[in-house]
Amino acid sequence: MPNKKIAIFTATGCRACENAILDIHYQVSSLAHCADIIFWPYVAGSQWSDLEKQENIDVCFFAGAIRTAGDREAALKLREKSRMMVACGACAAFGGIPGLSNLNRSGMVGGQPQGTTDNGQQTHEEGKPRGLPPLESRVSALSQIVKADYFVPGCPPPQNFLWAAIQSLVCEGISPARLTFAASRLPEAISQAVSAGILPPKGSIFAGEKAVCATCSRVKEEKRFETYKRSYQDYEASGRCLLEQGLLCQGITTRGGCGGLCTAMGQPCRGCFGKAENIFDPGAKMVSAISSTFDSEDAQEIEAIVDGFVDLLGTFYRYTLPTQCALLSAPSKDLKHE
Amino acid sequence: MSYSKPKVGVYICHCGTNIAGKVDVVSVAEYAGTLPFVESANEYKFMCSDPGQQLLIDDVREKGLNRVVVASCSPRMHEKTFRKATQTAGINPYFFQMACIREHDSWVTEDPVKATAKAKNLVRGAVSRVLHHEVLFSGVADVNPNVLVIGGGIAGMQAALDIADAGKKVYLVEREPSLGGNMLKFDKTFPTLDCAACIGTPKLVSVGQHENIELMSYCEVENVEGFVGNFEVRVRQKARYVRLDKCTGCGDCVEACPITIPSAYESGLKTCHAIGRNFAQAIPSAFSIQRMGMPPCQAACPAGVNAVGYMTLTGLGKFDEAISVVRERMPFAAICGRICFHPCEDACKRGQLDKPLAICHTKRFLGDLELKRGVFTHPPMKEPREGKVGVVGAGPAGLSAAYYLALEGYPVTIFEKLPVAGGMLAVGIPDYRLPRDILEAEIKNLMDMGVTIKTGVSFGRDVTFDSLKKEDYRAFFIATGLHRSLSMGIEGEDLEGVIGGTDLLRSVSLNKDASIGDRVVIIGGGNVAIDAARTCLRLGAGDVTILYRRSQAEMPAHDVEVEEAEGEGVKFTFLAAPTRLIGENGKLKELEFLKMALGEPDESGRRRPTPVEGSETIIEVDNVVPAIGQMPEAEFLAGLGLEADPKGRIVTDEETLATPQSGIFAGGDCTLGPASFVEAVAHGRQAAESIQSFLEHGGLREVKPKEKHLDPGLTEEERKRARPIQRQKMPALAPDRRNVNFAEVELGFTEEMAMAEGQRCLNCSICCQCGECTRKCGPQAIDLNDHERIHELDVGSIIVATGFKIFDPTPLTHYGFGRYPEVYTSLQFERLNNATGPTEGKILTKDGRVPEKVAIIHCVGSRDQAYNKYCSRVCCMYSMKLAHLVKEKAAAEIYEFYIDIRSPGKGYEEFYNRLQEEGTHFIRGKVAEVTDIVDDPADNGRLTVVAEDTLARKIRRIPVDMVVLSVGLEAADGVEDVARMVGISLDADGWINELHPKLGPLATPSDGIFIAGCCQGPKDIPDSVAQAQGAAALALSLISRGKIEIEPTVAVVNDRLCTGCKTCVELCAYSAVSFSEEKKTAFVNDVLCKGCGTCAAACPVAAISVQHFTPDQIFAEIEGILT
Amino acid sequence: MSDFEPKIIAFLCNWCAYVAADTAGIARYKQKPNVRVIRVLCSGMVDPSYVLKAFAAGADAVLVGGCHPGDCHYISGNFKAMRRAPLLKKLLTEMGVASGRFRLEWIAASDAPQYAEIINEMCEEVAGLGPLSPSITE
Amino acid sequence: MKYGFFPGCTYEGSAGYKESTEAVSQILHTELVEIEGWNCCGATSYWSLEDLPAVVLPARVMALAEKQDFKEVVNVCNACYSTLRKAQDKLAKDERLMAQVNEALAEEGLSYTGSTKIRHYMEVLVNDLDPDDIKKHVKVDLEALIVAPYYGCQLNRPWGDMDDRQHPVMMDRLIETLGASVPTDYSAKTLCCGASHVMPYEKNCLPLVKRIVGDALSKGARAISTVCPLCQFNVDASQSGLDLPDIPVLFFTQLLGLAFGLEEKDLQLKKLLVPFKTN
Repeated sequence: MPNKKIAIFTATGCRACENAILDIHYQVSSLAHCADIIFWPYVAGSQWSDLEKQENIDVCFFAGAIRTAGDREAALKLREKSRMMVACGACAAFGGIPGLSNLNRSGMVGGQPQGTTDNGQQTHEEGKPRGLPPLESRVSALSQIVKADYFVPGCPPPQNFLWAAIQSLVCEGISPARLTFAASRLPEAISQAVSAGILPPKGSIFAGEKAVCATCSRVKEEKRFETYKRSYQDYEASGRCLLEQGLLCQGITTRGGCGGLCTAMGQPCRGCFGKAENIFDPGAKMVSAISSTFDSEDAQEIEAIVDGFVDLLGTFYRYTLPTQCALLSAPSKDLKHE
Repeated sequence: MSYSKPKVGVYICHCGTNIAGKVDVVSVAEYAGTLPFVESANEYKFMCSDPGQQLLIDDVREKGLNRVVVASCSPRMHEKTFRKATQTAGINPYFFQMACIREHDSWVTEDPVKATAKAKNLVRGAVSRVLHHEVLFSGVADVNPNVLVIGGGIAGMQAALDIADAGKKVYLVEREPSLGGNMLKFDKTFPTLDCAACIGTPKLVSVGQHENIELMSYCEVENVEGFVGNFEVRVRQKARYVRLDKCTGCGDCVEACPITIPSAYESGLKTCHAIGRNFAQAIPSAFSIQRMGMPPCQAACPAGVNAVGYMTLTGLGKFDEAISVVRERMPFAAICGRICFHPCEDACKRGQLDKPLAICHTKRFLGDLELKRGVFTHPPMKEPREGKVGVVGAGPAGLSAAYYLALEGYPVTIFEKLPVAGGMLAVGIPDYRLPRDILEAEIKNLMDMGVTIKTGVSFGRDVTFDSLKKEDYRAFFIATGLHRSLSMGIEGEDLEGVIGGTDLLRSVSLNKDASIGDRVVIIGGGNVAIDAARTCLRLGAGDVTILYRRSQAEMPAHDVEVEEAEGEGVKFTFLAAPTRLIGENGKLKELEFLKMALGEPDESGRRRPTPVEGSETIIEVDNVVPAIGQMPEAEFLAGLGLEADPKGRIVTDEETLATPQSGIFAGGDCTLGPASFVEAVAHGRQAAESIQSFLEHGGLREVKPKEKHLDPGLTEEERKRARPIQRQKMPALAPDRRNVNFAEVELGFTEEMAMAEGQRCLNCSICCQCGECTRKCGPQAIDLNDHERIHELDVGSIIVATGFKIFDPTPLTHYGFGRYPEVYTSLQFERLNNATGPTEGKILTKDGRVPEKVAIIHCVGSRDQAYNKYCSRVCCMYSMKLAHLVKEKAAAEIYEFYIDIRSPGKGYEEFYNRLQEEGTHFIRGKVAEVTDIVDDPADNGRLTVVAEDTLARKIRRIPVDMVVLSVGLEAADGVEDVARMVGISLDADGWINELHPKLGPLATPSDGIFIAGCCQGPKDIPDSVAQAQGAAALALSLISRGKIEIEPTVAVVNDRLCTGCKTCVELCAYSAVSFSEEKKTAFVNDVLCKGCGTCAAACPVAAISVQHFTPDQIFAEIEGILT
Repeated sequence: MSDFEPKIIAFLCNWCAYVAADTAGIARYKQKPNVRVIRVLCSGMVDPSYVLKAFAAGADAVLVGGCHPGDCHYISGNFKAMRRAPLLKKLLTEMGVASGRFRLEWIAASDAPQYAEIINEMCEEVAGLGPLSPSITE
Repeated sequence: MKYGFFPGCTYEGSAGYKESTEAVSQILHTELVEIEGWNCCGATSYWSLEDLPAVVLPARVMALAEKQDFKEVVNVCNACYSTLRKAQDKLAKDERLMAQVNEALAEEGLSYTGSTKIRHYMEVLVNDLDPDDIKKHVKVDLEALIVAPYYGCQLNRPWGDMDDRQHPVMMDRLIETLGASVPTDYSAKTLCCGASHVMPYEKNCLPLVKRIVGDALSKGARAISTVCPLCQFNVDASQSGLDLPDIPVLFFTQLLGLAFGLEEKDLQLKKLLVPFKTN
């Protein structure tokens, strides 16, 4: 069968996702077997003009958040040409770190930053931007601008899930054997589809099923929250569950699959995979889970514990503010579609 | 049927005009019809009526509906009704949802338009919720037919009887030794004036005799687990010390008991004994012994000698009995009384009052007395038994082991290396502290018991394990002590004139002399050092100095002895350590020492001395006596093949004293290191017990339950009890330097002194286990070794009837309770009236006068912002009852000071009228104060009650002979524990919360837990009995149901999502959530789960949800209501 | 503000607060029409997600009613609610939800008058606050 | 220790209270610094008539104390003590009144916040001093002297935060510290002496004093000790009208003085109407 045409692009982001794609190592070769990368500015130095030539693309891996008019334009353009759109990485999937600027009301978001062209358009001739296009009034995830078919969360996404996505969406199950290592952590439905070489259901998220806790190597004894600690404060870097030590580890509410890489290293989970499957609002759940185990039944004492907490929004929605905060997020496109 | 596509039927109820009067039900119904998935929407006058329900049922059947919504009254009213209807219609009852548009809408909203709008919202919410409902089935569990009743007052007894009569098993738990509670303390009962005892005692008897009632008196519920129909209860049986099955209730024991304390039952108006019974008709009729726990003195004694016991007996002059108490745990009274460092006295509670009892001196007196009489008291000896035992070493440990083994009937032989028996007692402790004749006499007593002592026999050389095993010795006890003085490890220790402390003492003891010069320096701070020093004085040394490297505070020697030594002229040089002994042609001449400073504490906790540079000092000496410690003869142990620790002590099991070699035990100093006489004796007993069980059944003694120690704090009660006697001073030889000799220094107590000392005992343990009662008890029913026991019960339901306690009026100082003897609480006054009470029912003042005027003050501690705001309900009535009785018995003038008279009840108001006719003075006013200040000298000795008569509008000052405080009722002590255990709550005043103030007065929110009587609030006897019978009925109906339905609204865990983070586990108040180690997920026990949903709310991944209250159901309702 | 009719969701526990609401009805204590009661078994069951959901779905305020401390039908469920409230309030405040818009109240079964009082007072207050428009506060 | 001191109007006029208090406070190093510009507390009269003046007068005293930054104001008169405290309580509860009062005080550039703690000197001696320190100064053996401690009715009521309302024991302890003894259970400790009513309604007040004196005598006391000028005066002066043996009524400070061996000039015992005879 003919090779798939794929495009890889990063809007507002750090491009670590694209590096992550490169990180699939020798499998790049097998990717080459079944795909023509027709647009990859970062690696192949592709121009927008190259894109104009193509009338359609099979799979587009879109990374980065939508922060500028340029981002929006790119998203629309790529969507229009692509059969499948993969939101790649926390920024594209949930808004990511750039999304935190939605916390800022004082007009930094929106407006006309320096160095933009007078008409505000960013021209892509010779890929030499003449300046920044105007900023959007609020940062969005891909799915809030155009419909996204699949999601590969993470900051950046672990290569095994990226490979799983590429395998099933691009290679459509050629040499599924290679997949097992990735499939192992995928939800039943996806991994079956992947190994069967058929497309997973639309909207599938290439990540684990349970929350991070399930695969975290730390010892959970008893949840009893005494005082709020921050990671510069003194705690057991190895061994006991970080939350039980008073750190706001979000492994309890965050979609897993990473295998608890950070927590294993003694770093509390920051939630880059977004909220876990059944959760309505990650912040609400963090609040509930932690406060339920406060080690006091005295109003004053409880207040005292709570006073210790800082920047709940920035913590609980670090990667997901534009999309997963029930009160502050705009609806996502696919809701509108169905 | 299939639930593929939801078909909802909505029914709006008019509830007559209750809803329709405000809400436009028709438009609501029409609106409902427009909602998604709604197939049919109707309104009807009364949905709950049969036609209403029929409408619903038919509709469902005809239109094939599969979801039902009724908008009417509160679901708490009719949810069950409509669920049933839904079920009858043929669909799962949980496919029903109710919207409350009456209580929450039509009844409370003014504007009809807004009311209608609200109704529509609520209906829409219900509809969108019901779409998410799931098929649910309620589970069932069997009901255990046994019932537990907590509290043996009138309510508890009545409930127990009714259930038992219905043929069901009842466990009746009462924490007092006998049944009856408060009611049995009363005299007459209002308003009928029939006597409480007359109507109460028959109940006691029938409870006591009922074959279905297991009466558990003197017991307390300790833990309750499980759920309705299946409770597991743990009950703690307190030690009664009297066998219920044997006690005949004759009461001989009471006369014998030397302990007298104020009777709690008579609320302090009368005294009682440690053994006793609350009243003659008590059930169980068996007596019981009050013991608070092991007293501090006994607890402090390594040998556990029962000091209170023999002190009390000595106080009574019962010396023979006293000595036999001593001998239960101390073979050598006279010796112990001389040399023990008596930790018992340090612990003695009387020490907190003035000075501790002179326990040790008294013990010595008892021992001496016995020796003087030439008798030897000891516990009865058992029949001779098989199994020879060899004891190595005739020191205190060895001798004591021999004593206890001999008592058990074993043939014992002691092998002693030295020519004399007694070990350190003989060769370590100088005569002036322990005269030889005393020692020999007490050792002879042992030999009279049949113990053989072979002196001059060196174990390991003359005899060995093997040689003795051939003579079929079956067990051995090694107690060879410590005899070798430790060397100081400094230059010149081998010089002539250097003699080890123990060696010195030994040679002096054995051949009454040792060549000692004029200037002697003793090295060390222990008892041996002191003994050595004082001995040297007696040997004629002129200048005896003790050199100690630490300060006086750190000296291990006992203070008394240090003082005595100083008194005799021994000098002390502290913070000095010898560095070198300088001799001249082999003879000691000088001692060089360094000054020391105290540094950081070492492992022994004492501050470590560090040398001060360049502080070397040299003094001339004739002798140096190192007394820095002893060690066992190592090679001797090696010879026996016994393992020794680095310090050369034999290694044994602490509990059993067994060495690794079977049948060989070791104890005393050779295992403890330098320890005291009494510790050695304790070891001897310990070893004897181990050896016995070894000989009996090869195994080793199992650990017996230990008696818990009583609180060492001095109580007010004990302060009052204390007799004003000074601690007796021990007569002693004047510590006059000139005639210091080997004659004993302390001269001993006289009988009078001993008795006086004994009478100082506070009897803080109440029963002192002196054994007087056991000696008197014909049927041998008394067992002083009795201890707590735990009973496990399985019951299906529990009736709590813990009753009340009276308010303590002490804080109301203006009423003078506790300050003026003639101010009584109503309960005290009940006792005064009661024929079984302190005055056989005569109304008499404390000084025996018949009162002419009595004041009764109402509402003491009730209807009082500062104490209890509630009305205690019974006070008015019992006050009038008491008034009537006093009038009847003493013809006294009665003044009732009241706020309002509350007499609601059958015959109550009539009783009030009767009292008024009897001429009782009712004065409406709260009493300001009760004082002993009288205006008219004629009233001297009377109390004046001052109050404003609010009806007469004047201040009244009424002199009276007696004042009765009508104290209110408060929830009984410990009710909060019971409530916690059975999972029910208390209200702000401490009474138990009933399920519903009107409709569930006897049930509680926890299924299967019922309440009766005053634990729920103040009430009189008829009400309590009525409640008891009601509670019994509830328990019985539960039993006859046989099965209980378990609501399906329980939490379930979605294993696919649960990460096993354990957040939920600790939150469950019912311990229904646990963590499954193999699945690594949370697990909910749906039998224990009550469905509160705390876990679900807390679950960070929403993996837990409560059935019928799932997030998507709630979310749907929210959306429905709001969109 | 007079024409503005706030929407208030009240999560009431089945054993105390909900009973109080019923009793208030039986006693005909007049109440403002803005409150919609959602029955839960225990205040401890009220997941903060419910509160956010209510706000997200357009509620202007949320009331959680439970038994008085110590009186919880489920022993200690209400203490869990009590533990959650302050941290939830903090999160809500950061989201620009004024603290008056979320209340946790202990309402005993017998507290019918108090219940009506709370409802009316809360309606007043929220009416004053105007419609909810969540936005970041700094 | 340093305290703001509010002598009150009757202090100077009463029999040796001033002299003995000054002498004793010097010995015990409890420096009583008189509040400058103090005024009459207004006593009881206003309270039944009009709130504002009743409160302003004591408030001014406390405002002055605040201005002269005294954390604590010490009284030697029960009436002063209770008036100041009453005002303090009332103002703490009533913002409106507080505003009015401050408006009035502003006239003088004063303001009242309610920060000062109101105390009585007797209670100061008991609570702030170590009994052993007081013992150190005792020179005269008073063992034979039995003193009935009469606290008066206003000292600890209604508050009751100082000691038991009905049967306080502070002064009992103090007297025992001095080596003298108190009768077992003196019951009249907190009875009313009649206060200002003694003048208009003497015959109604005599029975009150009779109880105070009578109980002291019947409990074997040889003297009565008081902590309030009015109490002292009423109980001392009214005895002439009683058919009871006389019993001297001393200020507690005079009693301290006796124990400390002070001289007549410091004690002014001669000013007592019922003479107190040492030995």
